[in-house]
Amino acid sequence: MNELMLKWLAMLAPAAEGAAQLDKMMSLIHWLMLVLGVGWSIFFVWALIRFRQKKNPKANYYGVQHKGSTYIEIGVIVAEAILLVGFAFPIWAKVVDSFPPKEGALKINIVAEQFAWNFQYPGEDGIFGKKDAKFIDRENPLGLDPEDPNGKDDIITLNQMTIPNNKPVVCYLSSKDVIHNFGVYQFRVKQDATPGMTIPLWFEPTKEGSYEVVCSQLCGIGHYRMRGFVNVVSDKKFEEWKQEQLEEANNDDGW
Amino acid sequence: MSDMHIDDFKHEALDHIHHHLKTYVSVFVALMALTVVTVLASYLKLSLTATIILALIIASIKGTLVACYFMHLISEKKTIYLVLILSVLFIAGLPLLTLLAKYDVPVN
Amino acid sequence: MSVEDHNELGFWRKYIFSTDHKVIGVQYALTSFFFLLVGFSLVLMMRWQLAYPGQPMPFEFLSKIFPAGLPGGVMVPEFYNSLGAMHGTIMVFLGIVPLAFGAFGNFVVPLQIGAPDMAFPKLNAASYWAFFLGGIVMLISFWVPGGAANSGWTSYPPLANIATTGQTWWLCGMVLLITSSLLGSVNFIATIIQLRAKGMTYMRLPFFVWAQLVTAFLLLLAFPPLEAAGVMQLMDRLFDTSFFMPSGLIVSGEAVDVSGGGSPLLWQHLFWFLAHPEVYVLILPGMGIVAEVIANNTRKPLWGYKSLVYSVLFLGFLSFFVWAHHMYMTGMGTVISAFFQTTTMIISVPSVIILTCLFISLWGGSIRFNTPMLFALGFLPMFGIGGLTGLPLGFNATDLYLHDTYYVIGHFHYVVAPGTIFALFAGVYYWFPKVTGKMMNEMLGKIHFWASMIFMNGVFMPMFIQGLGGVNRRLYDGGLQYAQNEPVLHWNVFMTTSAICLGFAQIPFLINLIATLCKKKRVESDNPWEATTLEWATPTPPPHGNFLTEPVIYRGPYEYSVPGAKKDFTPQFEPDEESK
Amino acid sequence: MDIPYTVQPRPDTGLYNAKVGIWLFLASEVMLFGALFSTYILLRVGAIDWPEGVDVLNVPLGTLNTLVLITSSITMVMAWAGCVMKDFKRFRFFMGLTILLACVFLVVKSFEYGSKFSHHIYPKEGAFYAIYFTMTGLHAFHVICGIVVNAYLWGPGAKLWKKNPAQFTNRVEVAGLFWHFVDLVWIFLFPVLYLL
Ligand code: HEA
Ligand code: HEA
Ligand code: CUA
Ligand SMILES: [Cu+2]
Repeated sequence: MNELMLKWLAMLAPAAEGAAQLDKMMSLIHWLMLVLGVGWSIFFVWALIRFRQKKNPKANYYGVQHKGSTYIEIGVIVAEAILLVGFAFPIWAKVVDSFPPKEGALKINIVAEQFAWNFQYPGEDGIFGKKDAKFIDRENPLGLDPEDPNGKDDIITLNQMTIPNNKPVVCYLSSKDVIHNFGVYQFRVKQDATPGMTIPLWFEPTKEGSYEVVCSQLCGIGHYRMRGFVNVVSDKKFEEWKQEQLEEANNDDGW
Repeated sequence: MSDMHIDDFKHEALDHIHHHLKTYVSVFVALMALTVVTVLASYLKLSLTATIILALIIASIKGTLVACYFMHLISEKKTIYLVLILSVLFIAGLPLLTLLAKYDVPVN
Repeated sequence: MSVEDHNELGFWRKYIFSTDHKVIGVQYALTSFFFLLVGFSLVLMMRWQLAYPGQPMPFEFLSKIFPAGLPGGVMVPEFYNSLGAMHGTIMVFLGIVPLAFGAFGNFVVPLQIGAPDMAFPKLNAASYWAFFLGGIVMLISFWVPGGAANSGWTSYPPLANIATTGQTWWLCGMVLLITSSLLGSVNFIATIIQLRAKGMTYMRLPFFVWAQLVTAFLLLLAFPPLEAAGVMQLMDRLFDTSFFMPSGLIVSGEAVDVSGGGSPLLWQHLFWFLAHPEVYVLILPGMGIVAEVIANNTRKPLWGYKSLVYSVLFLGFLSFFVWAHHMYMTGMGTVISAFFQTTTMIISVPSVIILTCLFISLWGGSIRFNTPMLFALGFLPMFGIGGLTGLPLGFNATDLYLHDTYYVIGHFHYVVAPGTIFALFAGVYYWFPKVTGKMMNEMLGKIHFWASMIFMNGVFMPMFIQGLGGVNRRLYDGGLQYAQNEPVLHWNVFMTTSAICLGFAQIPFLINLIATLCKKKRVESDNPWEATTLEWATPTPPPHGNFLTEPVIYRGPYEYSVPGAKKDFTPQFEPDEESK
Repeated sequence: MDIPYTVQPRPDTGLYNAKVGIWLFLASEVMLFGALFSTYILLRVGAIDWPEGVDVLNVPLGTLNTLVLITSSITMVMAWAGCVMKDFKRFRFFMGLTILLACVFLVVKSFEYGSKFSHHIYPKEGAFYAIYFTMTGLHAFHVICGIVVNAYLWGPGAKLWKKNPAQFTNRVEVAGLFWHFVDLVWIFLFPVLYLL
C-alpha cells in the first residue's frame, strides 16, 4: 500500500535516515485524501444523476434523514488525530528536533548569502574559528578572525558540501543578508536560514551521490539560481578530500 | 418623527445625569492620583520585574476606570461585550504564541 | 467606467459618488473585474516565461509597456519577481476580496436582510474610494524606478526592507486597502446587527449573510496587525529603523548601516496573523454564494443549516490561532508546531462539515442545471481538492517536503481559482437579473463553465505533480537550473497553454455580459429563479431605498418544496396562509 | 425607506447604529495598538540592552501630558453631559476645553520630539526609539483625528443641535468614545515607554 502510493506520488528518491518515516506519513495522508475524494466524488456524481430535475421533478423537503455524514466526519477527525499524535508529533520530535550525539557527528556551519552557500568545516581540531562581520571581504567571505588559532585549519567551500556517507551531519544555518532556505529534497531536509539566528539542523545520508541544494525561500533576483550541491562520498574519499582541503587552507594562510 | 425622539431622550437621560456627574469627577480624581502614584513608584528603584508589574497593574486599573465609566462599558449591551471579548482574546493570542514560538526552537 | 458627459452633477452623484449600496456594489464589481483581468494578464506573462524561459514575449507591445522588465521582450528576473508579488497582491486584495466582499456583500446583504441601505452609506462610499486609490497606487508602482514590489506578496524582510522603491508603494497601497477593508467591515457588521428587518432573526439569515458577517469580523480584527506591521516596514524603509532588521547584516559585501536588533520573524508572525484569516475571507463569501445557489436549484432546503452556521462561526474564531502553519520551516520546535498543527487540523473540520452539508443538500433534490448551478457544483469538488491538499501541508512532517513547492501553489489555487472564482461566477449569473433586470444567456454560460472547468484543471493539476517532483515556486526559470526537476518540467508548456486557453474561455462570458446588457428583453418576474430569500422581493432593479414597503419575515431562508404547499418555494417574505 | 436606528436604539440590541459602528472600530484599534504592544514586548525580550524610559525620556513632561489627557477626557464627558442636560452652552464650553487640552498635549509632545531631534536622536537610533516614535507618533495621529472630529462638532457640526438634538448628542457620545480610547491608549503607553 505504502509503496504503491509512493510510486504514484513520484517524489524524489529518499537518501537519508528518517526519510522513510516522513514518506510513510506522506503516503498515509494521501490515502486518506484519496479515499475522501473518491468517496465524495462517487456520491456527488450519483446524486447529480439520480436527482436531476427530469428524473426527480419533486424535491424532498427533508433530504437525508440518517446520520451517515456524522460518522464520516468523526472518521475524518479520528484519522487526523491519529496522524497528528501517531506520526506528525513523534516524527518531528525524532527526525527533526532530536540531534545525534555531538561526538559522532560531523559539524558544518552553513552561511547563506545572495546567492550562494558557504560551508565551513571546523577542520582537524573540531572547533570552528571565530567569525566577525568586520573581517568580511572578498577573500574572507565568512569573516573568520585571523587571530583565532581555531580558525587556521577551517575548511571553507562555496556551494559544494562534501560529506561522508552514513554519518550524521549537524549543520548550523545562518544567513548574511536575507532569508534563504536550505532544502535538500532527497534528505527530506528544509530549513530557513534567517539572518540574526543560527538554527541547527541534522541529517544522515544513506546513499552516495551528488544532491542539489535548493534555496526554498524567495531571496531576490538570483533566487532561482541559488543552487548548491551536497556530495555524499565514501569515508575514504571524504578523508582524501579533507586532507586536500586542509593543505590548501594551510597554504594560503591568508587570514 | 424627531419629536418623539426628543421626548424619549429627555426621560431616559436627565434623571441619571446628575448622579453620573459625581461619578465622573471621582473617577477623574482617581485617575489623577493613580498617575502621580505610578510616577512616584518609578522613582523607588524597585527591581525591574516589580516595577513592570506595579506599573501594569496601575495602568490596568486606570484603563478599566476610563473604559467602565467614561466609556460607559459598565452598563453596555452584550453585543459590544462580545465584540470586545473577541478582540481581546485574539490580541492576547498574538504576542503569547509569538513568544512561545520564539523560545521553542530546536537546540543543539 | 469613463463616461463622456461629465458636466451633469446628477450623473456624478448617481453613478460615481453615490452612497447607494447597490451602486457601490456595482462599482466594486466593475473595478475588481478589471483587477482580476490585470492579475490574470500578469500571470500570463509569468506563465510564458515559465514555459519558454528566456524567449521573447509573443507580443511586441509588451516590451513597450514594460521597457525595463522586458527589454527586447525577454523577461528579466526582477520583473518576474515583481509580477509574482503583484499577481498575488492584486488577485487577493484587489480582485477577489473586493468582488466577493465589496461587490456581492454590498449589493446583496442589505437586500437579503431587508435593509434600505448600509448602516453608514457615506462610509461605504469612502471605503470604495480608498480601495480605488489603493488600486491606483499599486498599478502606478509598476513604472517607478526599480519596478513594482518584488519580494513576494508576503513581503518578508529583510528582503523587502532592502528592496527597490516599489516596495514603499506596495506598503502605501496596502495601508489604503486595509483602511478600505476596515471601513467596509465596520459597516457590514453594523448593518447586519442593526438593520435586519422585522422577523429576520439570526437563525433566519440566509447562509450568505452569515458568511459575510464572519468575513467582516475576520477583516476587522485580523487586518490591524498587518497595518501595524506595514507602518513598521515603512519606518524601516523610510526612516532606517530596524524593526525587522537584525544586527550585522552584510548585503553584497557591504555592512548595512542600521542599528539592528529587530526580528525578521516578527513580520512573518504579523503577516500570517492576517493572511491566514485572509484566506477564509477569500473562501467564505464564495461558500455563501454556493449555498444560496444550491438551495435554489435543488429546490429543497440546505441540509444542516445550523451546522453550517456554527461551522462558519467556529472557523472564523479559530482562524486566528493557526497562522504559524505557514512558518514550520522557520525553525520551530516540537511543542509550538504541535500546537499549530493541532489547531490547523481542528480548523479543517468545520470546512469538512460545510462541504459535507453542501454535498448532502443535493440528495433528494430536483436539480436544475442552469449556469449558476453549474458553477456552484463545480466549486464543490474543486474546493474539495484544494482543501484536501491543504492537509499534508498542515502537518509539519509532510510540509517539510512540500513547503515552497508548486504543491502549495496548486493547493491554494484550487481553493481560490476554480474554487472562489467559480463561486463568484455563480453569483454573477445568479444575481445578474436582479442587478440589471436581464437574464444572461444560458448557452454561452455553459460554454464558459465547461471551458473554464477543463482549463482550470489543466493549469493547476500538474502543479501537484511538479511539487511532488521537487519543483520550487517563485523560480524565474521554472526550475530549469535544477537537474533533478528535469522529469517534470515538460508540464510547464502544458500548464501555460491551459492558462492561455483559460483566458480564451472567458470570452463567452464577456460576450454574454455585453450582449445581455444590450438586449431589450427584460425578466418578466422580479423573482425569475423562484427563490425564497428577500432580495427577490424588491422591484427589479431595486430602487433607491430598496423596498417599497417595509418587509416582514415569516420563516427561515430556504423553504423550498414545503410539504403541502402549493408552489415548490415559500419565500421568507410571504405571509402565512392563515394570516392572509 | 429610510435607514432606521440612526438616533433611536434598536429594541433588541439596545444600540443605535453609530454606537455599534464606533465600538467595532475601537475593537479594530485594540488590535492595532495590541500588535504594536506585542512588537514592543518581542523587541524588548529579544534585545541585548534596553534603555529605561526614565533615563532617556522626559518623565515630568510625560506626566504632565498624561494629566492633560486625562483632564481632556473628563471635559469630554462633561461636554456630552451638557448635551444630555440640553445645555448647549455647557457643551460648547467643555468641548472647547477638550480641544484646547488636546492641542496642549500635542504642543508638549512636539517639544519632547524637538528636544530629541535637536540631540540628533531619531527613530533609527535603536529599537527603543523606533518603537517609541512609532507608537507615540501613531497615537499623536489619533489625537489629531480626535481634534478634527471634536472641532467639527464644536463648530460647523453643531448646527445639528437645532434640528435634531438627540442625534447630535449621539454624535458627541461617539466622538467621546473615540476620545476616551485615545486617552486609554496613552494610559498604557505612558508607563510602558516612560517608566519601565
Ligand atoms: C481560500 C483560501 C484557502 C483555504 C480555504 C485554505 C485551506 C486550508 N489550507 Fe491553505 N493556503 C492558502 C489558501 C487557502 N488555504 C494560501 C493562499 C496559501 C499560500 C500562501 C503563500 O505561501 O503564498 C496556503 C498555504 C497553506 C499552508 C502553508 C504551506 C506552506 O507554505 O508550506 C498550509 C499548512 O498548513 C495550509 C493548510 C490549509 C488547510 C489545512 C486548509 C483547510 O482549511 C482545508 C479544509 C478542507 C478540506 C479538508 C476539504 C474537505 C473535503 C471533503 C470533505 C471532500 C472532498 C471531495 C471531493 C474531492 C469531491 N495552507
Ligand atoms: C485570489 C488569489 C489568486 C487567484 C485567483 C489566482 C489565479 C491564478 N494564478 Fe495565482 N497566485 C496567487 C493568488 C491567486 N492566483 C498568489 C497569492 C500567489 C503567490 C505569489 C507569491 O509567490 O508571492 C500566486 C502565484 C501564482 C503562480 C506561481 C508563481 C511562482 O511561484 O513563480 C502561478 C503560476 O502559474 C499562478 C497562476 C495563476 C493562474 C493561471 C491563475 C488563473 O486561475 C487566473 C484565472 C483568472 C481569470 C481567468 C480571470 C477571470 C477574469 C475575469 C472574470 C474578468 C472578466 C473581465 C471583465 C468582465 C472586464 N499564480
Ligand atoms: Cu536564497 Cu532563495
Ligand atoms: Cu493558512
